Amino acid sequence: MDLKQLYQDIILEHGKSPRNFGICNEYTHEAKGHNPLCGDQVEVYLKLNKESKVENLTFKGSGCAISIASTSIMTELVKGKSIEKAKKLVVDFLNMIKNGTIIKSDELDEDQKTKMMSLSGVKQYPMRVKCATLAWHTLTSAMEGNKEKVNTEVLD
Amino acid sequence: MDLKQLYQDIILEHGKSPRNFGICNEYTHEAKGHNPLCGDQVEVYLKLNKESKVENLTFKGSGCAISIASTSIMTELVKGKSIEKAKKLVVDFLNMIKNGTIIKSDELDEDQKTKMMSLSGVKQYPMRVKCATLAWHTLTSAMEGNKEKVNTEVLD
Amino acid sequence: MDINSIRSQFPILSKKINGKQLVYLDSSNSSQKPLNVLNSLDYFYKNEFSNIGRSIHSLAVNATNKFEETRISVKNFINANSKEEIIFTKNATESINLIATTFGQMSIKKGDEILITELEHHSNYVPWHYLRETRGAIIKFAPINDDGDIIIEKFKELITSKTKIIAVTHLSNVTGTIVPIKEIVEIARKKNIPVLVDGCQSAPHIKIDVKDLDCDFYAISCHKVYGPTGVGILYAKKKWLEKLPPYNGGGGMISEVNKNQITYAPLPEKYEAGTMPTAEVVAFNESIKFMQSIGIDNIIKHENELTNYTLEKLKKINSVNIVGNPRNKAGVISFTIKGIHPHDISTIVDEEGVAIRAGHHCCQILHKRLNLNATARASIGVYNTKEDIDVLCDAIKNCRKIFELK
Amino acid sequence: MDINSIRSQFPILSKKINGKQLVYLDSSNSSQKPLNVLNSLDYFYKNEFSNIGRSIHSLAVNATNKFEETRISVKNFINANSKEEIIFTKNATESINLIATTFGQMSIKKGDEILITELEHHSNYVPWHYLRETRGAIIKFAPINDDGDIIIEKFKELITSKTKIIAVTHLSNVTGTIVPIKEIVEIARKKNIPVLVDGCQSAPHIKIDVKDLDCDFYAISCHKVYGPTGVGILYAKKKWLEKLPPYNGGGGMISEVNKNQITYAPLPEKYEAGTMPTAEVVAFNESIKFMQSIGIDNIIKHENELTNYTLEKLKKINSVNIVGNPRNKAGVISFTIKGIHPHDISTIVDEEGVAIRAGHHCCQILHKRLNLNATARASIGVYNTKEDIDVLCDAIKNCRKIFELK
Ligand SMILES: Cc1ncc(COP(=O)(O)O)c(C=O)c1O
Ligand SMILES: Cc1ncc(COP(=O)(O)O)c(C=O)c1O
Repeated sequence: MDLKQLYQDIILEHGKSPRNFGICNEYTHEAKGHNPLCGDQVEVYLKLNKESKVENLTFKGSGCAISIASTSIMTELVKGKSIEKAKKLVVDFLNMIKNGTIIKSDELDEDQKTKMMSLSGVKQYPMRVKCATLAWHTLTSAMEGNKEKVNTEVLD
Repeated sequence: MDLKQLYQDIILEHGKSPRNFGICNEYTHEAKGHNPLCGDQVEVYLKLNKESKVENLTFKGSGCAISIASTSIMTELVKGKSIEKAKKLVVDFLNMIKNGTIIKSDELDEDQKTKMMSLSGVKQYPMRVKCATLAWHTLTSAMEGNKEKVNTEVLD
Repeated sequence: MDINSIRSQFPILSKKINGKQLVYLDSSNSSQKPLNVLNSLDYFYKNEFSNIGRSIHSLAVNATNKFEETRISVKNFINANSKEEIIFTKNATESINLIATTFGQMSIKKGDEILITELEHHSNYVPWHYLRETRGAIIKFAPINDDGDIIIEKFKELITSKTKIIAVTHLSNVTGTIVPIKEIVEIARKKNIPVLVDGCQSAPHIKIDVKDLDCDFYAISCHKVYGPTGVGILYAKKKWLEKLPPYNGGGGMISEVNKNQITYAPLPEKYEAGTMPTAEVVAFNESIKFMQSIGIDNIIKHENELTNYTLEKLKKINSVNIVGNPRNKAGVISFTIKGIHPHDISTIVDEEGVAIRAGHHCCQILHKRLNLNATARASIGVYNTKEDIDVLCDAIKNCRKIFELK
Repeated sequence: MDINSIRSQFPILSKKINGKQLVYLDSSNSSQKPLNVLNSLDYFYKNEFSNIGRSIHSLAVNATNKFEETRISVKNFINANSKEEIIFTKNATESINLIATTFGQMSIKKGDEILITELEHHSNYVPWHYLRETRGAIIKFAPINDDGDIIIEKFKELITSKTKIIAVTHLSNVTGTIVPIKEIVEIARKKNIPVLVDGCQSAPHIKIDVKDLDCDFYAISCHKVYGPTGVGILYAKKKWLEKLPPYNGGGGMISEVNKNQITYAPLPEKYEAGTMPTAEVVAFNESIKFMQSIGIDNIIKHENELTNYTLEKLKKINSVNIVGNPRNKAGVISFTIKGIHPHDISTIVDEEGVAIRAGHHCCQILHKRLNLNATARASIGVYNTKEDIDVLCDAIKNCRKIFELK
């Protein structure tokens, strides 16, 4: 494996300057996630509008480059999508990380697909998969209105 | 090792027909012993007279041939001795079993020495040493007026 | 089943004891270990060792995966629902203590009853005794008959509205009784009482299906199942593991730790505090493979044949008395010889290279029930043969000769 | 000290990881095992295996003797008074739980105080936390300064008439701080408070003399002391072991068992319930011999040199920050790099074959105290060399390159 595959420029860039960082105004949903192995924490704030569209999506938290970049990219890709499409994106993302499935979503333009695919290198690093998926699981938890903190140890 | 060395006729005979079995009248001292490994139990009853002489010595209990024979032989050898000499016999016996020391006691005639020496084969069978020594330790405990049950696991 | 090929996997079986070929008939105490298990231990330490679950370097990732593979094998071996239901402990004794302690903390109050049986090993009595001492619980002993079978009618009668848990062995380590666990669980289910099964002796010798048994807890010692020492297994239904408080506290079983509060890791980690017997767990996967390569049905068939052969031969020897005569019996054969103490038997047969156990086998209650101080016990493993039994019987005849029994 | 000959005793050190020579710098997590230990395991299983203490056949007698020989070696290794003071457990975590539980049962009432420090591993906090939950104890944390040293004056102030026990690490697994245990025990002695020492990290790296330290309890994990997984040690003064209630209940730890009453075995068996990690204990004797063959003074000298070398080299790398600067420091070197998360560091150096740990190292309290989420940690064993450190430093430089740090 080439480390440059894992640490692509886009990931390093998002890791250093995450987008949508902070707590957005008037969020309607929130959830917390935790990776006990490293102590990483993420909080996701989601504002759904009347039409069940993701009007805003922000996050707070600390973590490694992979985890921050994955969260940052997630907020960019999901913002503006309907809740159904957001859920589909989560599934696509997890499939890519776990099974190496290529992203073919109609919802994303080429640029966005490239962004999402930039995280596909994580598949080769089993211990880092949880870093990449924590935010996405936490988003699911927020959308489903779950109260319990997401814990990467119970996810596969 | 020859098993016949361990199971000499004299031992088998005492094992089958132990002497001084039962609770003697007007005993002045008693003590209990226990070998947790096998569940063997022995109770020793000692009658000391005014001159501190062992007037009577009997026992009750269950156990293997080695343990019953050793107890039976002990009662025979110790009976009639002064308490000092009884204590010396215990030391001699334990020395023989643990260090292979030959019995040279002036207190014993040749016949008695042979009896005691009949147990010397036990030295070759480490797991059986406790079977042979339990009664003797229990006698010590009785002479010293100890209340706690003798437990072979704390003896070496 | 190719017994020679099986035996060749156990190097120790070709050793000499007191100048005689070793005849190992003490497998209920602990089984010997086949080469694939020993090779796994050695290979793991020499090539792959690392602590698991904590570091994220390649060695650690690989070791963690190997460790978790065993968990899945165990899950399949006993047909559990999920791998979260498999907890690695140090031995079955700890498995039972874990449940007695945590269940006791959660559910046992003064006057509550715990139902066990007269067959139980100390490891399935002492932990419950603690609840008597610390919480005022009452322990009831379901009686057995002279054959060594639990008297089911009496068992039922002992269940009251205060019975909080039932703990019973699957297979007696003295009489070889195979206990009808399904029947017992069905009785317990009607009253909503959880059942803990001590599976120490059953795991290597009969088919275990916890889903079919429907028991709540199942305890296993890997060293009796052709595995290394230092590992045990606790199976527990997920609903219990989620509800019960944690047991040992320490690294690996926590989630968030603050100065005033602690939250615990999800299953199964919640119950695995501190560094696990990593290499031993990894190697135990090979023990399961060893058994599966022979096939549990073949093992049962072989051991049954051998048990019957042993019983027949022993019964033919004068003054030998077999302890118990249960309806279903596995290869655990305890006996006494009138006029010879079991310790003397053990010493004398040892001189012929035969390893059997003598004593109360950690079952003092059972021995008292049967009016015995001690018994001699020959116990069978998959590697034993009729020749082994022949040597045992000849050695027993020698006991009788030495003791001049007629 | 012949480092090449030492390294040649660890087959795993010649393995390749990601195509690169393994550089193992995770010994604080678990050490690698030398050949004599692995050979002992293998030999024991292949030639001598039997359960111990229970059967009286030749195999069992020999195995029991071997097992007890290790107990005597451990006694000498830590300079205990007698072998009854050495209890074998599954790991240091269990050793500490054993004391917390039994001492808690005997002596902790609502409002009683337990004094620990901000340096403690979760294994030396969670067991005491249980006493807070179940018995209403109060836990106080002795503070450290930014260097990672316990502030002795503050420590003294935290002792009150309600302090029932003090539990403190001998060597921090994050900062490498060597804690002045003698000083702490002297303070505690004046107030008659027992002291438990978590010796997990100290045992492989500094000289342990429990008589000189005069502590009441000392916990060790053998897998960190060049020994197999699955074994730990609890040292406790005899007077405590005699007084405290038993812990796990089961086979081997009882004396007489009746339906209404149980008496317990004498020491050390009272605390060794169920089948022990027999082979692992036997093999641990070889770990002690391994250390003694090098000489603990030589080990200390070598590891000190290497620690200083590491610190100097790391400090020269831009944006590397060493965590803690204690007065006495052993070869546990935690660090952070501004701009790179420890997990990313670990992944990147792993690509060069370097095994270090990243995370909170089971010390969340300490990380919070130091305002850190996670750290990277390189920890040294007797087999490490300056070349290992050079590879680490080059790999760290590679982290900086990948992350384009200036
Ligand atoms: C300081 C310290 N205490 C306790 C422990 C726990 O040791 P174990 O996991 O072997 O029980 C460790 C190791 O993880 C440690 O470093
Ligand atoms: C029926 C039964 N239960 C429990 C145990 C205890 O197993 P361990 O000593 O491995 O914890 C044994 C074995 O000694 C046993 O035979």
